[in-house]
Amino acid sequence: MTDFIASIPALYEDWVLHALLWLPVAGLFHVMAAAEDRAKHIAFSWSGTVFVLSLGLWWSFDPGGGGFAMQSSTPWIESWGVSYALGLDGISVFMVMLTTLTTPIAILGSFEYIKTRRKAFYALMLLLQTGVVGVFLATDIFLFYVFFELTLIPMYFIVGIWGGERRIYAAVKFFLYTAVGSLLMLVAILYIYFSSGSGSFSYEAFLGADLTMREQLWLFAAFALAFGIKVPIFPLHTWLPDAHVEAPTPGSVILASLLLKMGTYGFLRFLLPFFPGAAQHPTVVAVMLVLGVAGIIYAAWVAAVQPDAKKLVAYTSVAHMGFVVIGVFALTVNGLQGGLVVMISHGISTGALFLLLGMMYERRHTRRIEDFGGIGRVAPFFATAFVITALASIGLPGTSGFIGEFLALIGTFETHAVTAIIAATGVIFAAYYMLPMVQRVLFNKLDKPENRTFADLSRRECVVLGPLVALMIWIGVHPAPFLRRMEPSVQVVLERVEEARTVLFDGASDPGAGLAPRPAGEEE
Amino acid sequence: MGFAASVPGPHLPVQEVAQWEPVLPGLIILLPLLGFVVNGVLALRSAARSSAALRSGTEWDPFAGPARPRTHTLPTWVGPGVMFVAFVLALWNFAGMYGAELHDPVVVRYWTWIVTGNLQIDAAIQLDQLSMIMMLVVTGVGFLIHVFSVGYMKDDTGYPRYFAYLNLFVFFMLVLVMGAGYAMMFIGWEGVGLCSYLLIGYWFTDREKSDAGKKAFIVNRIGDLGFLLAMFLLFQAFGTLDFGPVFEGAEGRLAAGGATVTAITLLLMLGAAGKSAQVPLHVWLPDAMAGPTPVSALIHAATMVTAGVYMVARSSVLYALAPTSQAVVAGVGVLTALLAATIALQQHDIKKVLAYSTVSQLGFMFLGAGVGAFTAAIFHLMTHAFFKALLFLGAGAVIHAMHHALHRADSHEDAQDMRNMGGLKDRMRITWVVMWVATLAIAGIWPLAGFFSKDEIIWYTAAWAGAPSNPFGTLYTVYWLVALVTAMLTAFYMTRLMVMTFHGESRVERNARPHLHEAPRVMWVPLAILAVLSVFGGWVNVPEPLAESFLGLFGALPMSEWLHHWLEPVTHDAAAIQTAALGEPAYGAPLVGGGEFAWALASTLAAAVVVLAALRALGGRKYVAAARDTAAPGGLRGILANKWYFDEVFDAGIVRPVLAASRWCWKVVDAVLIDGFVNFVGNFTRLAGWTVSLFQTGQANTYAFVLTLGVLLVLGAAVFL
Amino acid sequence: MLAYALLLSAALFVIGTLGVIVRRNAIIIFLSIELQLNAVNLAFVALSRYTGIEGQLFVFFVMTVAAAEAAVGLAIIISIFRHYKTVNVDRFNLLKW
Amino acid sequence: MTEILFVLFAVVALGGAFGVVLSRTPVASLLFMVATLASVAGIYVLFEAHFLAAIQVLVYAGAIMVLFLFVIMLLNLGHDYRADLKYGLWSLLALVVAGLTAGVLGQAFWGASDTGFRGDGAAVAAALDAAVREQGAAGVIAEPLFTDYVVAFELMGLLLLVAIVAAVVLAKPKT
Amino acid sequence: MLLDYTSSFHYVMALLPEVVLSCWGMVILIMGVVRKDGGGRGQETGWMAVAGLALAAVANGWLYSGVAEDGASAMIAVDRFRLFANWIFILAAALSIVISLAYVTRQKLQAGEYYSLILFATVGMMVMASARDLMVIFLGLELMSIGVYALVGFNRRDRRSAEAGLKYFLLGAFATGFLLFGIALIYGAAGSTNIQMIASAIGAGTTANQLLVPGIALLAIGFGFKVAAVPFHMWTPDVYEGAPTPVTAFMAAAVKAAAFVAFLRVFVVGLEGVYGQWWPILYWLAAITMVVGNVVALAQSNVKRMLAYSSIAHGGYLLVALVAGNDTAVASLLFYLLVYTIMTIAAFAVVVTVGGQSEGNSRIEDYAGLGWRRPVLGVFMTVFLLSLAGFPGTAGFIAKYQLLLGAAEARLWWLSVVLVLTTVVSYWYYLRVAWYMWMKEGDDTAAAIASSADPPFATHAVLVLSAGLIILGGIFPETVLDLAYGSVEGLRLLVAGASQALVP
Repeated sequence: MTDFIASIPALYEDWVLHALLWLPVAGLFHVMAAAEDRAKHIAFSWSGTVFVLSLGLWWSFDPGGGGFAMQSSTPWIESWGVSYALGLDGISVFMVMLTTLTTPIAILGSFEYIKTRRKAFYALMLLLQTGVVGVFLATDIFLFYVFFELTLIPMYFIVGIWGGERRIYAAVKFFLYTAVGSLLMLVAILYIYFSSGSGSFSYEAFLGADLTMREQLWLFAAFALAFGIKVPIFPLHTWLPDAHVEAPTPGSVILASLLLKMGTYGFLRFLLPFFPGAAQHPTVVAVMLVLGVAGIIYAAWVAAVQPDAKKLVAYTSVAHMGFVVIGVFALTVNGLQGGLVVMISHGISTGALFLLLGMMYERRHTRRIEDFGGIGRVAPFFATAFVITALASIGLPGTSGFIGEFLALIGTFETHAVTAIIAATGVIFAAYYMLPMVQRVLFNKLDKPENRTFADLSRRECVVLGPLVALMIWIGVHPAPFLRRMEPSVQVVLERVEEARTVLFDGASDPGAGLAPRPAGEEE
Repeated sequence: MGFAASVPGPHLPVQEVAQWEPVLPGLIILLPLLGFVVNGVLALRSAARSSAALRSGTEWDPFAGPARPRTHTLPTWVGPGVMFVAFVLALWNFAGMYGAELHDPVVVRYWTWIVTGNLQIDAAIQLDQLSMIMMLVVTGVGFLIHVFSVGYMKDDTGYPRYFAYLNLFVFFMLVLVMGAGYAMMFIGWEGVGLCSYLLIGYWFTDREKSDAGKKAFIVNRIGDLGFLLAMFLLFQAFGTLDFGPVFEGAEGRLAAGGATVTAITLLLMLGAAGKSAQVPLHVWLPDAMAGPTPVSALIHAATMVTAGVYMVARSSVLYALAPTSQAVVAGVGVLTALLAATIALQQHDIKKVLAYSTVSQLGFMFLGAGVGAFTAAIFHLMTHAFFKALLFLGAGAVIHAMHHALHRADSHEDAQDMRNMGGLKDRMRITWVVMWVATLAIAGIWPLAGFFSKDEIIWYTAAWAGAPSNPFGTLYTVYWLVALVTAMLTAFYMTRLMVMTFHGESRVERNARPHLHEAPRVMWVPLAILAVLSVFGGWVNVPEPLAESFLGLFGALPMSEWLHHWLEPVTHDAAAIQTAALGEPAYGAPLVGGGEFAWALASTLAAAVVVLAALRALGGRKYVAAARDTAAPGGLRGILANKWYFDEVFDAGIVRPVLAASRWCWKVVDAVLIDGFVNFVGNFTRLAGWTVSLFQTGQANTYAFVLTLGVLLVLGAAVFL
Repeated sequence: MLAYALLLSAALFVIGTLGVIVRRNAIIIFLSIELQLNAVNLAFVALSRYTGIEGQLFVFFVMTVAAAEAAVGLAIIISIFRHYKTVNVDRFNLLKW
Repeated sequence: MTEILFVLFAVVALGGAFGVVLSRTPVASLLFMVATLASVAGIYVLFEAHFLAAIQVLVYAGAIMVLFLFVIMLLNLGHDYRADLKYGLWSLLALVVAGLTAGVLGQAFWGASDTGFRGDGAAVAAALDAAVREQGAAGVIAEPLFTDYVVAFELMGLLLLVAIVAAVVLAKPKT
Repeated sequence: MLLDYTSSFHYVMALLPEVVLSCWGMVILIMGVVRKDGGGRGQETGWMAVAGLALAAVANGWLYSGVAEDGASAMIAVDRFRLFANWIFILAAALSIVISLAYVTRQKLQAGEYYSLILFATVGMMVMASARDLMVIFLGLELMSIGVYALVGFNRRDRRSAEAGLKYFLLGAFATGFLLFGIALIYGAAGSTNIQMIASAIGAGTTANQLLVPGIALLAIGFGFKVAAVPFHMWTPDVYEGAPTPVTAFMAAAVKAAAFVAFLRVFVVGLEGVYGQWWPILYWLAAITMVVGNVVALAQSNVKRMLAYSSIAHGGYLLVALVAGNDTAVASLLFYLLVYTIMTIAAFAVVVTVGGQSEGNSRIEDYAGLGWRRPVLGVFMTVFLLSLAGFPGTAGFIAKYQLLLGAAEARLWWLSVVLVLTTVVSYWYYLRVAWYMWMKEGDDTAAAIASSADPPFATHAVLVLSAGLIILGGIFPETVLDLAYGSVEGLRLLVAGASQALVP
């Protein structure tokens, strides 16, 4: 008996990743088989179960040397060298947990919002969860790509079926925009596949590809486009406001909290390690930093003049992700860790904001800021949650937003001071876009009779928002456990970049020779 | 691999220097937080009741029933209660520290806050002489203001919410002053900004009030940007943000007068200017008067706005290394002092006058900190906390009375406009007396607190102006002269305030006059205590020559140079650096020529003359009540009444352009350029498809022709290429 | 000789092509196609002198195929004539774009 | 002599071909086609392909063209004088494209001369002639048809079956 | 069993599937005549035809499982490439017949002729796949084409069908002329029409290049017409739109597959030696085809016509495999054709069902709200469209991925980029059907159409089977993929042997 208990941790580590990935699919079938009314409860139970399961990762995940933990690999399509390979490291562990947390919350948050075709909706939500978890867990590039694309379909239908007025336009725009990038990335993936000569799509094999600087730059462009659209980086962002505005609340939540993260996750997981040379090429770095900063400032400005609350928040996403971009391309440990924390924090706070906006919409059937005012008087709990979330979003110290932005900026400052200085003005502009909205929604006179009946948070809504608010503050007050878990993996990425620097830039006699294969590739 | 425990748990509190054992220092911070939580829960409960009533179409009046609901009685005890305990604890620790004759700061670490590859920031507090003074001021004055608030806010439905915010403010303020590094300080820094935002916009349904809160927050954030950037530079230079290593290593790592340290200090200065309302970032503070008056007293007079001064004093070592920055700080300070004083001359809102007075006094503090008289700056900070809190609370009492009276008379006159007041001294005796005490104190009349502190700053300015190797000697002399003028102006506008409010004929609405009455005891007792402090608070830092002179009744009065000695461990490094760089200050003041005594005598006489002259000049003047006063002042008076047009300039020069740029970005760049391009690509492709499909005429001849064309192309290419 | 035969074949072929493009009568278009097949046959025959008997064999096949096509093609033309009462291909444009 | 005859037949064939394309009535086109077929048959003879020449005249010019004529008559198009030739820009374009195609092909074929083309052309021709003398004109073709090309031959049978079925199905009147 | 063609029996063995199917076709023909169709009878004839196809598939399997050949110069190839392709044709024919069952009955078509023509056309395709001689390819092509001409114009009551038949016939015959001219020139240049002989002649350098080069071009044109490569595609939309929908499905899947298989054998095997001559032609044809096919499909508001353009686009993708020409690409061509057959016929099955009695309901608006009114049709159609678009999780993705793999192996980067970008374009029009089905409510007409769009059992079976195969193939493609890879072996081996044998 004691033996059994002692073996539980190992057992858990053996199957947990697979369970996280496939349980939602099981839930999908359950939902499809169930009655229309019960769909939401079933979907919530399944995703909740997944969340509970994923909690164990907090203790069982060992950051170790920064490599993958709980790795498993089964051949899938052997003739191509594709395998079903999963793994978890300090970069992905929080993304996975964010996914498992956000999905049940989004589902719970949609109980009242989604009134029609519920079975289909919840089935798609669960499918989406599998897709996103898959993206974060896959350590095989083919598998990653499959999941990366797979997330598009449920999202397309969620936006297109349950969305607002211009839902089809938004859904198609979202779909095509992101597809352009990812398909070009597919070509780049194949290029690396043949360059590596290993006949394998595994992550390690791709790391071993020997690429010249010129090749790296091209491939980098392809990957960066794919992820940059997803993020979205400044001039590639216009799909986002449309998608967000039209999407139903849970769709927006998932979109903001998770789908955008797939882009920046791609930066960390693939872009830097695969093309360490290109990633530190001065021109590339300059471009990425400029775009990141442009995103921060530009999106903040545009957000500030939006009449539609949801669109406003959508633009803030662009601004937040700008911090991630500069943090990542600062190529410092602080920048990378900061970027990761911004990703987590943005997932929580923007997710919460979208939930709050959804609640507003459910009550008033409008998202125009000017239709509100004085809500603080009639819905104090709502207002409190709103204010805390908004503050987390603008990065007030003591909330999660600050930790991320602070680290990203300080990391950027280490290598690119001017960029960091300009980016830091985003701190001002964050207040410039967020506070007026808070004021015009919550404060001012309660002068519209429709708003007098604005109901406060129900018990369900408190359950939805509670964990998110708690997390915002927890990460703001005690982020060290998070930072400690992610650091080794971030260091691994940086080491790879450093290594490439010595090969490609510092006194390499033959730059055309490209990168030497990683020692990791030799170990077997 | 098991359930790895390789991630270490939080640190247990670790004490680095064991020469003195602080008593529950964390509790001082935690108590207000506890108060916030309790009051916050109460606030939510009461808000839930009132909102439920509102939704059903009625209003909930918590004071309607025979007994007040618990949500409105508990905060009375919880709010001031936690402050009192915190104050006692602070005093206890003060006593301990006093006895221990501490030299090095005591740092208590609680847990690791941020840790990355090369950066570690602990949640730690630092106890030293400076933070001790600040803690005492914050908890002490804070406690008094809490007590005052019990009376002032008694009839406000948001009573528990008010105390929640106030407690939260004190919590963050304590974090600010007790934090053991710039990062911790920044938490408090932004936190107090948040509370200021919430409290200014406390009556949030009023558009103007919540606008004012927003403005305060955003302007503060501009300053915070400077702070943030300064931290980045500090991190780059030192690899840490903790005070200890930074100050110890400063001299070794930073070239004196070098670009780095100058940049750091200027950026810190920017932060301080935002928080302490220095020109040109002062614009938020007058607007901040939208908050309840005790809030103005606590946040916008006594504590938060002085955080900038605290920060400069805290960073004294860095400033000492950067003479240019010092000159800038002093210059900004003196300019602020002058501008604010001039504006105060033409304001009619009692709180606005006090607000500009605060800005002006903060300018003095900056001047002090700028010229290296850090102790003097802190000293003025402390005394200012006493008399300005007193002034605000006094004004609060007046407004309270006016408000009630006007309310009873169903008048819609402005309860804060001095043109509607006059002659209040008969009905509000206590308030009148304590206000005069404070006015004389701020005017710099011996032997009140303000005299010693302000005097010291002006004197030091002159002294450092004469330091042999001061590159900015002339500039300092100019500063000194401006400071003198400003001091006179201070005396004048404060007298004006007193005259307009309390003296002369009553201009209060006739029906309201009978309802005017003195504030309740819970309000005037704190006033009295503050009045005592305003009188004697200055005696803790009197230079020996003065104390031994006539001004100290030849040593008979209990005056000492205690504060100077007390802060010695904090400031002596900076003083040493500065002296080494600039030479000994000239201990004979310019113009007056003599030492401290002569100067002090001259200044207090001058101030007294101004006060008396103002009394004479203004006392006889007929004022017109606001409702009937339509004359817009012209000329210089107009400029002053319009506050030097700062708001207008900012509006036209920054706010509008940014807004216009934002709109342009949205409507042009986003909608037309980027989205236009994207849609163009899509539409173009579809149009191309449609165009090509037109070739599909349905006629076999066409098809055959196209086919043949293809044949020609393929054949031609194959044969010729 | 071969070159001339091939040139003739090419010329006939292109004339057939021309006929397909410029005629509206489906039967004549088909006739032009037959002309093309004939041109090909000519090429086969000419080439067979240089490569072997298979060339002639192919002509045999092609003729058969042409006959089969003629049967089916004319049947189709009859069939469509029943609908449109014309064999003018310009009229057959129900399906377009 | 051969050359002269070739030129003669070629001219007639080309003329006939143009006649097919340019004639105003279907029947005339058909007759021009017969002329072309006949001249091509003549050229077959010049290339010693007597059997094919015979079939060309019998099957092609005879049977198939008669089938065409039947259809023309059946559909009563014999006197359809409406010009079904597309004039104007269209014909110009067609001419240009067709001319260029002819040019490209001509350019390619110009160099296809007797010598230097797949070794010794004369030897193959001589062997062919010998075979014809030995097996007869039909035999030369029949022999490979039933040996090496038996598969193709069988396929042809199937093809004809399909053609019959198809023709029957399509030409059946609407019920 | 080893086929050395010493006995004519060997020919029968080598052509067993074709022989079986031809005989079966005649039986069906007689059945049709004897039984007189009408009522439910036509369905039985149809099922009989399916049974014949099954028999042919078994025969094909027998050949696949272990029959070897020893006849380098034989006209018939007994290699796995051909046999794999045969399965594709058989599958396409069977699926087409099954979705025709209701249609034929409803439209009162002559079942015997209809099904036997499908079978004979299938035989033609199989011949094309097996032929190692241009002449046999030509005959197979004609056998197939004549059958399909008739099938296209089969519905004599429908003038659109007749018009489509005429256009297809005229242009088809026209294009055949070019193909034939090409064959003649190749024959002249290489001295033989046998693919191996041609290959060895090219290898030995004894070809007459002034004939070879235009010959190759003309061959490419002839095949280009059959695979509907731009600019030889003009007939496709009209014919696909006008033909009876099951026939369209059959054409889109099987005719295209047969043409590609022959195309590949001629070019990749026979003309391998002059790869440099033809790859630029096909390269540009592929690029233009992908672009035009996809872009013009955007402008279509008729689902059937849209699918026609989509099939042009898919032809473009497949041409990429031809240009790549390596073993991966060849295998990908086979796999893609198989997958494409399933998904396109299945999609057309939905079109047939929605089309209704008049076959007129194929406007995109007719699909509005179909998903919610007929969830089964909607879900399946979505799966098919996603697969056609090449989305992960479907077999279409695996197929496209393999295609790209082949292209990448040949380092055809720009062509790959064109492929993926046009794929993005294709998302729009595929998704448009999905958005009409799921995201629009649809008016009363659409509701009426949906209520009458009740797929009969046979169609249902096809839908379920196809969707299952597509998803299964998207997740566990290994088995079929390996089969496709295995089928490439032997395609070129004999050529090498032949060239040795022929060079003196």
